Amino acid sequence: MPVLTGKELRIVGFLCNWCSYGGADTAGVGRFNQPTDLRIIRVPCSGRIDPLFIAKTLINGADGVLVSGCHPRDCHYAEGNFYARRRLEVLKRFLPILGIDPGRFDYTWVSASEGQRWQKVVTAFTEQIHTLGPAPRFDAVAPELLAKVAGAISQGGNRVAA
Amino acid sequence: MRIGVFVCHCGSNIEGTVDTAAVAKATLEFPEVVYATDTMYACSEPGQDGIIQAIKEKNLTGVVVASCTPRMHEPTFRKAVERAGLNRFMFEMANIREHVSWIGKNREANTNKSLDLVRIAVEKLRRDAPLIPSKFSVNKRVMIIGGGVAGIQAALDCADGGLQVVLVERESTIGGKMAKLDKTFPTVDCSSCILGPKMVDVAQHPNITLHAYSEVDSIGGYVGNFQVKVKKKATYVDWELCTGCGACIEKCPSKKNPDAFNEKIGPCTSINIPFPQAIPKKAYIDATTCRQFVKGKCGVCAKVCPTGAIRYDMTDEIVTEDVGAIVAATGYDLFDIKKIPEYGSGTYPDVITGLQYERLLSASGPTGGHIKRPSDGKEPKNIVFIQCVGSRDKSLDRPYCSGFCCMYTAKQTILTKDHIPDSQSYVFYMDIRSPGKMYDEFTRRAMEEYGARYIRGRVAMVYPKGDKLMVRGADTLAGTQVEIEADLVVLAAGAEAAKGAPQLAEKLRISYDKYGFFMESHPKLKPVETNTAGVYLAGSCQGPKDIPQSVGQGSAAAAKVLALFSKDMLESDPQISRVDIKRCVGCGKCIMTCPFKAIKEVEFRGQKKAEVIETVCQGCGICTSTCPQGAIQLSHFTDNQILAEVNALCQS
Amino acid sequence: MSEAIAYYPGCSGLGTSKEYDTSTRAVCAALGLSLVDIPDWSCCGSTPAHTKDHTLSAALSARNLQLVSDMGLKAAATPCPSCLTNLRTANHRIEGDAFKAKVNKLLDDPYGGDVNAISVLQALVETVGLDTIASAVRTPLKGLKVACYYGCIMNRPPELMAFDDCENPMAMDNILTALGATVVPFPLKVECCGASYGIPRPDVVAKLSGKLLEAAAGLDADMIAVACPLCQMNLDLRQGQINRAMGTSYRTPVPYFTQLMGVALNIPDAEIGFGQLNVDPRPVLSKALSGAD
Amino acid sequence: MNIINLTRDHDEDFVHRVEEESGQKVSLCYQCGNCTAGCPYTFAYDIPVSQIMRLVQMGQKKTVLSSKSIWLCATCESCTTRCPNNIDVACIMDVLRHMARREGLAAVPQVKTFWDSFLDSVRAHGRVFEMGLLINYVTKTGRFWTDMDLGPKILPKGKLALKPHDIQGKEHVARIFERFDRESNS
Amino acid sequence: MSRLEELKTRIKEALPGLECVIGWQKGYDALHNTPLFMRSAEDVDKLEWGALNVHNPAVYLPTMAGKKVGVVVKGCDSRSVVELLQENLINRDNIVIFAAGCDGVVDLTKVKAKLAAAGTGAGVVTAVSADGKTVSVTAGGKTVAMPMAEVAADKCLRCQYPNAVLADTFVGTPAPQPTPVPSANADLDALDAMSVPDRMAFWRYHMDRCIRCYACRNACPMCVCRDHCIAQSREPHWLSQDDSVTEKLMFQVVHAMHLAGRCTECGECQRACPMDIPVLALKKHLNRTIHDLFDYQAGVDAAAIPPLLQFKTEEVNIKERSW
Repeated sequence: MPVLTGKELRIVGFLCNWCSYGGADTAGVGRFNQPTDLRIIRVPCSGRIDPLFIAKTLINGADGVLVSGCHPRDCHYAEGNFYARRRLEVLKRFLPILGIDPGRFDYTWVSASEGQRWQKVVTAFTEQIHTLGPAPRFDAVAPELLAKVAGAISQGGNRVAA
Repeated sequence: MRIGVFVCHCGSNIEGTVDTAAVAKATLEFPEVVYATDTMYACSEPGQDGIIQAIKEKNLTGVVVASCTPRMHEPTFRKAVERAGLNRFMFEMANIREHVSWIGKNREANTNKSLDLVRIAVEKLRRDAPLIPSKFSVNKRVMIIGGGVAGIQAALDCADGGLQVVLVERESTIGGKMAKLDKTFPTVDCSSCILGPKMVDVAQHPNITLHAYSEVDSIGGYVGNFQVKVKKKATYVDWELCTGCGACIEKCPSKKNPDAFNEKIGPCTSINIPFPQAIPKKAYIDATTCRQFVKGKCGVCAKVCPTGAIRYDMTDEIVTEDVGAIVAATGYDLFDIKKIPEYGSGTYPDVITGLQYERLLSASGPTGGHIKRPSDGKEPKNIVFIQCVGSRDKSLDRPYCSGFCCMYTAKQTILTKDHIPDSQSYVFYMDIRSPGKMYDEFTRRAMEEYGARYIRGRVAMVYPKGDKLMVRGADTLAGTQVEIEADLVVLAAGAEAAKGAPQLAEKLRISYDKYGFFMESHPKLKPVETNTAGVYLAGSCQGPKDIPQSVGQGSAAAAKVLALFSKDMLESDPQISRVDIKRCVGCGKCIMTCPFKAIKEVEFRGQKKAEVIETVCQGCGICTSTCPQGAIQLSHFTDNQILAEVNALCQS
Repeated sequence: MSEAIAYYPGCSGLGTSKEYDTSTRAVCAALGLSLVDIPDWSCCGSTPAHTKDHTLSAALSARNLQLVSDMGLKAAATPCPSCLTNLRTANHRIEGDAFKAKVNKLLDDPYGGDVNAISVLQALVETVGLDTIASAVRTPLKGLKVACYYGCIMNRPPELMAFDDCENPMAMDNILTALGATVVPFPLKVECCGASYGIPRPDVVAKLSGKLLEAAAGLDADMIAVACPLCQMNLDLRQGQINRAMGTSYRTPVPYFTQLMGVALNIPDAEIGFGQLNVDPRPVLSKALSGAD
Repeated sequence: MNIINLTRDHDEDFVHRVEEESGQKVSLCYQCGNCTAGCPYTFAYDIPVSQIMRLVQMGQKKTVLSSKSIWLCATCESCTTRCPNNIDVACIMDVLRHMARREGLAAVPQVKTFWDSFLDSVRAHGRVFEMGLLINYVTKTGRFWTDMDLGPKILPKGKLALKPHDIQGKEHVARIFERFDRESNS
Repeated sequence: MSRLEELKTRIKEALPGLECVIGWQKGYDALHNTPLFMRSAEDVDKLEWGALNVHNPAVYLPTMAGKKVGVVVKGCDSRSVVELLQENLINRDNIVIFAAGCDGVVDLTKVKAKLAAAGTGAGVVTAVSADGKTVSVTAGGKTVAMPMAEVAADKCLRCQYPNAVLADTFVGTPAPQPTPVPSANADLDALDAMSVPDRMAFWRYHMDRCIRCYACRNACPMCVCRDHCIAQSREPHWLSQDDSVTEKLMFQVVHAMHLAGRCTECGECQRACPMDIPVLALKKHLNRTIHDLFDYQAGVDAAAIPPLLQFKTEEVNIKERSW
């Protein structure tokens, strides 16, 4: 069963177990209503999140990816989110050159006590993805667009776009 | 693999908005799922029995339970599958309560999402491998950080239970805030009479090592084997020699320093013992005021000390304590009342905190137990108490209730009447919070028997008029503005996290909330545990607490430590990283980034390779996402497992 | 010399608070603070406008801010706290795009939101500086005991006004201290005087301003220094009405702080304009100053 | 005293309108009374400001909009500054006045008349003409004794101009009012 | 003495203590130089120096770990050596670096395009001469003179390090640093100018052409995983063998992200690509990001820690997004 067609978009979350997954739990315990699109993958630490997981998820057709870890200085493993911050920021800036809207990926910090903040983050991010709409896919680029770009490329030689 | 899926109703908690039967039925389409059912309460005894029975009858080799958060019941179900003969790691959970049924009411969307979450759990489970924990020894010593009543209780209970205890206290004496109180509610017991004997017990207990005037510098290691560096701050007095005779205090020429123990409403000497019942009863020098340090000459204390204990050249010293568990009991600090300038604290000496008022009431305080107002030493007749100063106030980022102020204010009005029979107390309050045995009766007594006038409303401003303080507030029940000409204004300053609490939390690798209070593992079921194994909490460091609650938590934390130490060997969590030696190129990037120094370089057939130290690895997985060739994989969270989850979501 | 600041005197500066305007101009000129008149400025709308509608109120203010922008200046200073509040509130609300659009719909020339509004008091403290003021003093106000009264909206609400302490402001106290005067710790510094209710509800003003006169007298203050035309009018011009209503007999001078600065800086009497006040401060002033010698 | 039937008489739309126009959330108020405690005008109010807040929470539109208090608030910002829940109470009082005007209510008519006279003066001259304002107010209210005693004190000082200082761009200002009237009527 | 002759002399002197020295020699025709592994004095005599030494010899160093070897480097090659040292992949004690100033190398694709334009595209090149300003190529009996500026590799047009950043033996006079020309960044500029959807189409177009030969990876001196590249492993199983655009693009992303903070922009990936896919642009983009975020450049300081293997508790250039 896919996402609810026309209502939901495919949003994947990577959450560290100690803070953000707990924050999402806290939001649940507090019955803070949230959009239903997000599917959460639990990992021990934001430092475990290889940016390539996110790239893979987006290239394979997800409409959005949200990563959340412990606030800087509060990492359960002391340093994981510091590494994550650098790597995720690099990825965030890399995505647009691939043709992926950078708004489809975001990372943030939510602690286990911040149920309301989690609700806010999920709601805002889901809204952001809905504003962007379903993600265009590499394997389904419109023929006209492909022809236009291919034309430009052949003008300038393969290595240069136009 | 033969996978069984159990979808929990959790009564109506899940079933109310998720069609659990439909989820169970649909999972039968997933690869390797051979059995699926919905169940009323998976965690209940019949629920667990059902899982065990299914494992046996259907020859299941792996189990998925879709229910609440794994942070709640993962250990429960792991034990259950283990009872059925499976390795406990051949189990996955899908969180369809906190992450689904409780956050939305759309049954179709929730059912659909639940199925997706089971799908990824199945995909992960298909790539799970049995993991066997290894055992390691436990150092059965415990460190208690903080010597207030919670820490004292934890220390005594652990020591009585036969453990070696290291108690670390930031001040020169233990006792904490309770030692400063005059009486306690609702029994009006003398605070130092009930705390004093416990403090003496600490000093005399053969199992307790006390580091007073000391702070935790750094913490390394892990449950069972922590190494804590403790900074023993220089007291400039050799405590081996000091007998606490007080000759130095008598002769010290620097007498006008604000006395921290008396909340700065009385003076003290630069060399000082905070109060007569101090434990340890040893003098220390405040180098910021001592003339020997400030002016470079004096030396009076050194001259008069009968044992020659004064050491002006003393420096801070670091000692390392190896312990197996740590209890944080660092208490609270008071809200800084200067942050509310309209109450005039800091400007008008007769606007004081409740704790300062305790010192005025206390026989060991600066006024010898006579209530004299700070400005002119006069006995006040009209005393106004203002509640919720730095509590329940969003504008000051202190939205929480400090819990105990209502009660101590009621106590203070009673004591005021006892001290000054012709006095009149006024209490501005918003709500009276008195849920405790004999608590509400106590506040009623303050009004009914002692005539305290309670006014429901806040105070807008306090300003001087002659030698009085005009207190302008509201009586919201009467719907009017009220003014009181007060002689003394006592502010019930709220509790906030102790100074340095976030820094200590970072050293302990535990979480804290936005106010700096430490996070417990579960708000209901694990109130004294943290998410870091071997680290426990007691008292107000977790949130404001009164004395009985703090004492109860001290004992509770001690019980947790005793239970932990009841085994000689602990099992390490086998969810750790492992190196595929064939793939490792020995670049050492994992070694460079591991926060725990849990990876070392080894030689293998003449080539450099990485190797994980099993008991040190904490399972964060930074190494796995750092290694470009994926040679080091975090068990139970391998690349393949996360990729399978990603693929399942992208393909579905 | 510091960068020029546009000067917005406010309507009362042409009438009931003429002496505030003239003394402000003279003092700023003496201290090298260049105030440039805004050509053809109009009324900010004051209290009546915001009690009627927030968009209208912001538009009346924004017209003037845009005039400042047209002058190529980035900041405007006004002596009047009521004008200041309106100008700053307009700026604050205009940060919201929807509100800005509504305001600009009312204006001939749309306002971009790029002009800061501050009080003359703030400019004196922050742009000129207390040290400069102190070194410019020719006649120290030694022996003069002053209660500094800021009025209710000079510093409130703090998020909007973003200057000095909202409960215990000190800017004027610090200036008067720099002039050599003694300031008394006046606890009702920010209590309201009755504002514009002098005409429709004089009873209200009598009670509130009466309390202020009483507090100042209780502290043995020789005079009350003010920074607001409305406060000045209530405390000074209506002092007789207050005395009648409250059964008191105060004769407390209520000069603008700029007038006292004028005395200290030896500004000509005509520009100080003590003669324009109801209770002439000069007798008390000369008594205090001579007593100190 | 009236009994309020909360099932019937709670005007939720009123609550929403107040929240929308003021940008404030009235449910934040927990009735501590700090606004009333600090309000210099409490003595003159018929309903203390904290109870105005309570009545807004309760959706009591008529009681609130016919109160005198909303016309006696001077926007001194004491309530806003000290509210422990960061509610801009003064702004809510402003909004309540706006709503009362729209409902044709003004429980203290002379205050409204004074403010209207002020705005008329601004509309006519671009700036306030103080003398004209006073005359206008006196004419409208018939309160001929208003500040008669001050005349001898102030007139000799030459502070009250007898003729307005019209500004050159007074028609700009007038157009602001005209457009405002058009917008609010459309 | 020319740079080449001096290099030969110095290498011959050092050779007895070394397993071999890596450099360049003439290839199958006059245009194509190929790697040379010098083990004897005769081998050394084959050494070439000049505009046709397009390969980066540093690529061979990690495979020779444990042996004491020499390597001849251009400025850009030396950065790869430094980066390998930074990452502990080779041992400084085992490497002897020979270097000389580099006046730039040609881009064979550009040369071939010029030949094609002159009507002599096919066939074997019989002679090449270069004087720093002009390259003259003889093929099919016809000599085509090409201005060096028009056939130089893009990386040479923006070269910051014409002289080795680290060398044991540096011969001759250092080469001057060329003034960067705007066209040196034409690839990235063009991508920057495109809309995001156009970029997707751009990569879709190129990935359709990718034959997944991994030449880009194999030529990369920083791709030290070699046989254990996750593109071809099942444990972990990052990529399937499916010949789809997404899998092929994912490989390029893996390559680029694994090089983030490590890539020295030697350009070998793109040079090696038989399909002329502009894969270097991805790495250049990441390098720009790394520079913006961490003020860092790979392969210039052997003691520096690559930025993604370290952190600061307060990151000056990373702004937290507010939610």
